[in-house]
Amino acid sequence: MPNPSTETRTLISGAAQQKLLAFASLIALLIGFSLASPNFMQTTNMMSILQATSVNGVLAVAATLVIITGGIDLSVGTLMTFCAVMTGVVLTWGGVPLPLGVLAALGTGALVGLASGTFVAKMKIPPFIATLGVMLILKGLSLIVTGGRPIYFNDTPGFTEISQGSLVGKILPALPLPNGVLILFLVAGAASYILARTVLGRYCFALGSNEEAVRLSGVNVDRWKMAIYALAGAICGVAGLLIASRLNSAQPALGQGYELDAIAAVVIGGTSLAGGRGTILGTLIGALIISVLTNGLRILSVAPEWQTVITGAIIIVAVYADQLRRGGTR
Amino acid sequence: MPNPSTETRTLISGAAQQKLLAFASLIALLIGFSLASPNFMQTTNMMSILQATSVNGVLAVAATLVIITGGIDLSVGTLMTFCAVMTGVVLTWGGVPLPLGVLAALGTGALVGLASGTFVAKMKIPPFIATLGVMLILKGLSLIVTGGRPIYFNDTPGFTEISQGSLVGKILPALPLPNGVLILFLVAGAASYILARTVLGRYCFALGSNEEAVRLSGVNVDRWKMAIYALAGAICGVAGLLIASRLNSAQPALGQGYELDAIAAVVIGGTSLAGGRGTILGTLIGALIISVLTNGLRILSVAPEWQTVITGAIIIVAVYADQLRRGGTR
Amino acid sequence: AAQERPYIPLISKGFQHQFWQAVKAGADKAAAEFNVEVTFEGPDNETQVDRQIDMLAAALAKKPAAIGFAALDSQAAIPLLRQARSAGIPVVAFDSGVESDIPVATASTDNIAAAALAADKMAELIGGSGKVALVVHDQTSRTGIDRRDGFVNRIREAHPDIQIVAVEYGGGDHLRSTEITKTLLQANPDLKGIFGANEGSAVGVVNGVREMKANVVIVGYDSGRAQTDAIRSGLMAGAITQNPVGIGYETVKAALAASRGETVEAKIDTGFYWYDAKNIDDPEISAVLYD
Amino acid sequence: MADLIRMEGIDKRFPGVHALKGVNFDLRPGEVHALMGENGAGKSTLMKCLSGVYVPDGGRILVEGREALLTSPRAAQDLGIGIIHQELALMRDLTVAQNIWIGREPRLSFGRLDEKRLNEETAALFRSMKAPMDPRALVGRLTIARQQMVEIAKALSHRSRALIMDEPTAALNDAEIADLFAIIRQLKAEGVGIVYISHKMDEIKRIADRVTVMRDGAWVGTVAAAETPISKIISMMVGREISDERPPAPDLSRAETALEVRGISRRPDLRDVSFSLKKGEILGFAGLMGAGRTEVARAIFGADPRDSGEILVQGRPVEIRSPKDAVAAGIGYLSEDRKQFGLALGMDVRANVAMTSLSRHADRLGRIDEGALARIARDYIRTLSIRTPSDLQEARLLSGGNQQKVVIAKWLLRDCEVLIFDEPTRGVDVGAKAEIYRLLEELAAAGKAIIVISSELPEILRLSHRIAVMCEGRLTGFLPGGASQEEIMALAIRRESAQATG
Ligand SMILES: Nc1ncnc2c1ncn2[C@@H]1O[C@H](COP(=O)(O)OP(=O)(O)OP(=O)(O)O)[C@@H](O)[C@H]1O
Ligand SMILES: Nc1ncnc2c1ncn2[C@@H]1O[C@H](COP(=O)(O)OP(=O)(O)OP(=O)(O)O)[C@@H](O)[C@H]1O
Ligand SMILES: [Mg+2]
Ligand SMILES: [Mg+2]
Repeated sequence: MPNPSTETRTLISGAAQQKLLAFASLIALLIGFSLASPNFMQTTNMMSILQATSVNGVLAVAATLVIITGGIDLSVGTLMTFCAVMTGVVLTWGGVPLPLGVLAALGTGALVGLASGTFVAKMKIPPFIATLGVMLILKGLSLIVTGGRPIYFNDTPGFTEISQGSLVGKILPALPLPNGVLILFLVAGAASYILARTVLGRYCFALGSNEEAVRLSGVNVDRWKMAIYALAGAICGVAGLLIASRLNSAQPALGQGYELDAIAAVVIGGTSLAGGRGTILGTLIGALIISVLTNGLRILSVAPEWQTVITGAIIIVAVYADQLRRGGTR
Repeated sequence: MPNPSTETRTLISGAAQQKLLAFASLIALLIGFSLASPNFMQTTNMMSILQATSVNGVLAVAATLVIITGGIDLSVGTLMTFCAVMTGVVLTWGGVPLPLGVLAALGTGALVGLASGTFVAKMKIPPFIATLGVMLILKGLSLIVTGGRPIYFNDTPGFTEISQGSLVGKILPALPLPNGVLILFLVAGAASYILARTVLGRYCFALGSNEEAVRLSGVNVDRWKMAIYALAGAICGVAGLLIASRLNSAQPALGQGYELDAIAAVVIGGTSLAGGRGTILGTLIGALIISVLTNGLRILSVAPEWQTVITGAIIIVAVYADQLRRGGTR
Repeated sequence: AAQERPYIPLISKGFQHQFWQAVKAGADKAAAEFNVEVTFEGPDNETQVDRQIDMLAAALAKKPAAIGFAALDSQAAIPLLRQARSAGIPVVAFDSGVESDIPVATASTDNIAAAALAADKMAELIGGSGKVALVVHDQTSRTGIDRRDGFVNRIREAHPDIQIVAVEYGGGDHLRSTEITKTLLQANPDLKGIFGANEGSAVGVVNGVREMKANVVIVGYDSGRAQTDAIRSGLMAGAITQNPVGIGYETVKAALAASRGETVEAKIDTGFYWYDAKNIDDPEISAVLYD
Repeated sequence: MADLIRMEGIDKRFPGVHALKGVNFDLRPGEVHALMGENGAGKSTLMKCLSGVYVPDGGRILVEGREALLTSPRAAQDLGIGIIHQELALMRDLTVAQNIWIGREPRLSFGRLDEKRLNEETAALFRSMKAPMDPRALVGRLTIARQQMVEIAKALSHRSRALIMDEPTAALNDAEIADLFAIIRQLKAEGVGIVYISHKMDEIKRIADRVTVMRDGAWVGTVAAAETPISKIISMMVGREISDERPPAPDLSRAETALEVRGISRRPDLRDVSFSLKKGEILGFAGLMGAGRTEVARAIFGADPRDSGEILVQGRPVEIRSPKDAVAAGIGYLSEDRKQFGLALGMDVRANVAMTSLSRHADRLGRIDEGALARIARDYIRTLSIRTPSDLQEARLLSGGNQQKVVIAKWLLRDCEVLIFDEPTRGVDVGAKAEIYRLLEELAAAGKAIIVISSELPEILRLSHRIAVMCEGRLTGFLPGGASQEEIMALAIRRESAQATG
C-alpha cells in the first residue's frame, strides 16, 4: 500500500498546479495583448480592466457558491439591479444615511436569496426554474418600483466613492486601485474563507457532491441550502451597490444577460456545473480572462463582430488547454 | 412476486398520469384566460399561440436531446440565426432552388452541431463552455457574413409558405393550422420516436444516466454524443428555416436570448438538467405554457412590467404544482 | 506609423441593428473622405449602461484624437467624460444628446418631435378618432422613451378622440414584435392603427398585421428593405426616417474639426422625414433611406 | 434481558412492490442479530425503516420499550441508532475525515471548522480499527473496499447503542473481515446491539447470536445461531435445498489460447503483468485489497490507459485503447462497482441488460427491436431470479443483489469470448450465487475464457481451474485449482523487498 502522506502531497501539489495553469492562460493573454499594443499594459488600462471585472466578479462569486451545491442561479443579474434599486429607494427617496442604504442592498439580496433558497429546498423546485422565475419577477419589480426611470444618487455625497474612490490609492499613490476592485477582492476572500473553513462552506461541497448522503447523515439539508442561497443573494447585493455607485444611478432595466457572464466566469474557472467542486480563485481568474479578452480586443480595435467570434474561440481554447493539462479527467 | 403484467400497466399509467397532470397546468391556464377574456379562446388566437410556439418549440426539442444526455446547448438561438443566414446566402445570393436552401439550413445546423459535439466529446470541454463559445462565434459570423444587414427572401417565391402557408387548412378549412406548427409537430414526433425507439435515443438517456457505465459497456460514447449534438444542430436548422420564413428575411442580429426560453420550456416540461430523463411531449407542453402565458397576459392588457412578474410567478407555481403531484421525488 | 491618421472611436448604443449599421456606414464614409481611422462599437442592447462605460474607458486608453459618443445614460459617463476633457480629447455626442457641457457638439435627431409627427400622420390617416397601439423597442432607453412619449403626448394633446389602448415592448426583436402585434389585434379587434417605434418593431407590426390579415394603419420608424417594401405595397402607410448615415458622417466630421482645435457648431440637427408611397422615391428621401 | 429495539408488524409498500408484510424484529443489547434472506427479501428496507430513511406504512417501533417516531435519519441518530448502508452513501468530492464527521464537525467559534481536530480524530478512529487510512484522501479516489471502510468508520464514530450493518463485508477480504469482527466483538462487550446483514453464510456462525430470516417481505422465523445448521437457515431463506455440486475440472491441455497478456505496466499500480488464458478455462485472481487485480482488468479492457504491454486475443495482437476496442475484440468486463460503473440507475432493467448489445438488436436504421429485448430481459430475470416487478422497473429501485444480477445479465447477453468478472457475486444471495457459478461453468464448458476476480477465497477455490495471485501490482505466482488457502495467502503477501519501501 502506498504511503498515505505521499498520496496527500501529490494531491495538493496537483491542485495547486492546476490553479497555476489556469492562471497561465490569463498570463498568456496578458502577454499577447501587451506585445500587440503599447496602450494595453498601462496602469490606467489595468485599472479599467479590474474595474470592469468588479461587478461580474462579485456576481460570479455569488454564482460559484450556488453552483458548488449543484444548483444554478439565473437571477444574479436582475437581483443585482433590484438591490441597486432598493438602495436608490431608501437613499434618494427615503433620504436615509448611506450605511442604511448599504444595508438595504445587502438585506434585499439576502431576503430574495432566501426566497429562492426556499423554493429550491422546501418546495423542491429545480434551481433553474426557481431562479428563472425569480429573475423575471425581479426584472418586472425593478421597472415597477422605479417607473422605468433610473434613480440618481446625486443627493448622496460619497456614493460614487464606494466603487470609484481609491482607498489604496490614498495610501499608495502608485497603485490607484479603485474601491470597487478592493471590494471584489474582499468579497472573494471572504467567500474563499467561508468555503474552506466554515461549516457552511463544507455543506456547499457536500450538497453538490451527494445531497442524499448528506441527508442520510442527519444534516438539515434544507436549512443549509437556504443559507447558501441567502448568502449568494447578499453578495449580489454587494454587486448592486458596486454597479449603482459606478453608474451613480440605479438602472432598472439592466441586469438580464449578466447571469450568463457570471456563470461563464465560474465554469472557465474550473468549477463543475455538476457541483461538488470549485474554487473562488478559479472564478476570479475566469472573470479576469473574460475582462482581459474583451478589453484587449477593443484596444486592438478589432471590429466588434470579430471580437465576438474571437472571444468565443479563445474561451473554448483556454478551457481546452486547461483540460489537456488536467489529463482529461471529467 | 406480483404479476408482472399488472405491474407494467400500473407503471405506464403512472407515467401517463404525470404527463397528463403537467398538461393540466396548461389546461388550467387556458381555462383561466378564456374566462378572463372573450378574445382569448378563438381559433385565430389559438393559431397565433401555436404559431408563436413553433420556433421556440423546435429549439426546445433540440435542447431536450442535448439536455437528456446531461449536457446543455446555449447555442441553439444563434445557430438558428446562422442557419437562416446560410439559407439566405445560398437562396438569395447563390440563387439556388428552394430545396437546396432547405438543405443548407439543415446541413449548416448539423455541421455546427457536430463541431459542438466534437468539442464536448473529443476535447472534453464542458458543454456549457463549448456551446457558449459556439454561440459567440456564430453570433459574430452571422453579422460578418451578412455585413449586418438582413437578407430578404423576396426573390424566392414560396419561401414564406414554409411557415405561414397552411397545408392542413387546404384540406380542412376549419383548421387553418400554419405549416410552421405542422413542422413543429413533425419535428417533435420524429424526436419522440428517435428517443423512444432508436439506438440513438437510448444512448441519449444512457449517457445522461451514467456515461461511465455506458463507456464501460463498450459503447463508442464519443461518436454517439457527437451524433446527438449534430441532430440537435439540424433541428436548430429547421428553426432557422421557420424564423426566416416567418420574417421573410434572415435577421443576423436576432437569436441571442432564445436559448433561455428554449431551456426553460424543456425544464418546465419536466426534463431534468442532470440528464437521464425527459420527454419531448413535456417539452412541447412547457413551450406551450410559456406561449399561452405570454399571449394571455397581453390579451388581458396587463402592463408589460407586470407581465414579467406574473410570468415568473406562474412558472414557479406551475412547476411546484407538478412537483407536488409527483410526490416530491426529484 | 499607426498614429499618422487621427483615430476617432465611436461608442454607440449598439452595433447589431440596422440603424447602427447605417450610422456606421456614414462614419466610414467620412473616415474615407477625411482620411481618419474610425472604429464603431456598442453594447448588445440598450440596457447595458456599464458595458458602454467599459467601452468608453477602453477607447480613452487608446489615446484617440476625439471621441464620438451616444450615451445610454449621460450621468453614468460623466467621470469618464471629465477624464476625456482633462486629457484634451474632444467629445462629440450623437444620436441622442449627452446632458453635460462636455461634448463640443451634438449630432442627433429630435426623437420627440419626430414621434409627434408620426402621431399627427397617424391621426390624419385614421380620421382623427379610434383606438391605436404602440409597439416600442425599449421601455428604458432614451430613444424608446422619447418616441413613446413624443407619440403618446401628441395624441393626448392634439387628438383627444384617439384612444391609446396599449404600449408593448418587443426589444426591437422582429419575431417578438410580430407576436405582440398579433395579440394586440386579437385583444382589440377594432384597433385602427399601430405605431412601430423602430425598425424591428415596425417590421414586426407589418408581419403581425399580415399574418392576422387585419386592416389597420401602420406607421413605422426608420427604414430598411422590409419597411420600404411594405410602404410601396401599401401595407404600411408611412414611416419616419432619421438620417443615420448623416449622423455618422457629421459626427466624425465634427470630431475631426474639434480635434484640430476648430470651433464646431454645437447643435447639428441631422433632421427627420416623413416618407410614404408618394415621396419614397424623391431624391431627398431616398438619400436618407437604407436597406 | 430487555429489548433494545422491537419492531412489530412493520408494513411498507412501494409502487408495485409490497416490500414488507408485517415483519417483526427485535434486538437486545450486546447481541449480534443476523438478518438473512434472499436478494429483495426486504432486509434493507426493514433497516431503513429502523434508521429513519423510510416511514413504515404500518406497525410500530419501540426503542427501549417506548414507541418511537423515526421520521428522519437525524431522529434515529438521536435515539442512538446508527446504520452502515448497503449502497454506499458517501460524498465523493470530500475527504475521508470530512465524510465521517459530516453534520458533526468539530467547530471553533462562528461556525469555523476545526480541520486539525477533524483529521486527528479520524486518524485515531482508524487506528482503533487497525486500518491505516489517510484522513485527507478524497473519497472519490478510493477503491470501493476502502470506501466501505470509511462507511464503517463513520458508523462507529457515532457510538450508537444500536448499530445496523447492511452487508458491511461485501467488499472486504478475509483479513479486513477479521478486523471488523474484532471490532464487533468489542462493541458487543460494551453492550451495543448489532443488526448484521450478510450473504456470506460462514460469517453467521462466526459472529451471530441469533438469526432472523425473511422471505418475500415476510418474517419467516428467528432462531439461535449456535444451534441451527447453515443448511436449515438456507432452506428457511429459499424455501428449498440448494445443491452446489462442482463439476470436474476440464482437461485444458489441448485447448487453444484465448487471451495472452504480455508485460502490462501502469506505474505505479501495475508492474509487468503477463499471463495467458485458454478457451474453456476459469482463471481466478486472488490477492489482498489493493493488490492491483482490478487495475489489471481495467488495463486489459482499455478502461484505463497503460504504459506498456501487449494483448493478444486468440493469438492475434489487438490494439485496445478504449472499452469499445476491447468489446470489439471479444473481451467483456464486469466492474466491481456496480453503481459507479455498471448501471444506468435511472434506466429500466431491460435497457440496462441491453446496454452492451444494443446494436445487435436494432435494424439498419437504428430502430430497436423492443420485443426481442423484452423477451431477453425476462429470460434473464427468470434464470438469474432477479426480483423485480417487471423488466421496466428502474434499476435504482432494485435491491443491491438484484442490481448485481442485472449487470451480470448484460455481460452474459453480449456473449464475449473472454469475460472478466470483478467480484461477480458481491451482495448476491446463496441461491443466486450457486446459479451464477453454474452459469460461469456452463460458459467455460462452451469454450469461453473466464477470469474471476474475487476477494472471497472460497469463491476463488470453488470456481478456478487455475489461480493467479497478485501482490502490490505484480503477479506473484500461479496455483492449480485445488490449492489451499494457505498457499494463496503466502503468495498474496510476498512483497518485493526492493519495492516495499512505501
Ligand atoms: N424505493 C423503492 N421503490 C420501489 N421498490 C423498492 C424500493 N426500495 C426497495 N424496493 C423493492 O423492495 C424489495 C426489497 O428490497 P430490499 O432492498 O429491502 O431487499 P434486500 O433484502 O435488502 O435485498 P439485497 O440482499 O439484494 O440487498 C425489492 O423487491 C426492491 O426491488
Ligand atoms: N491506502 C490506499 N489509499 C488509496 N488508494 C489505495 C490504497 N491502497 C490501494 N489503493 C489503490 O488501489 C488501487 C489498486 O486497487 P485495485 O482495486 O486495483 O486492487 P484489487 O486487487 O482489485 O483490490 P480490491 O480488493 O480493492 O478490488 C491502486 O490504484 C491503488 O493506488
Ligand atoms: Mg439490501
Ligand atoms: Mg478490485
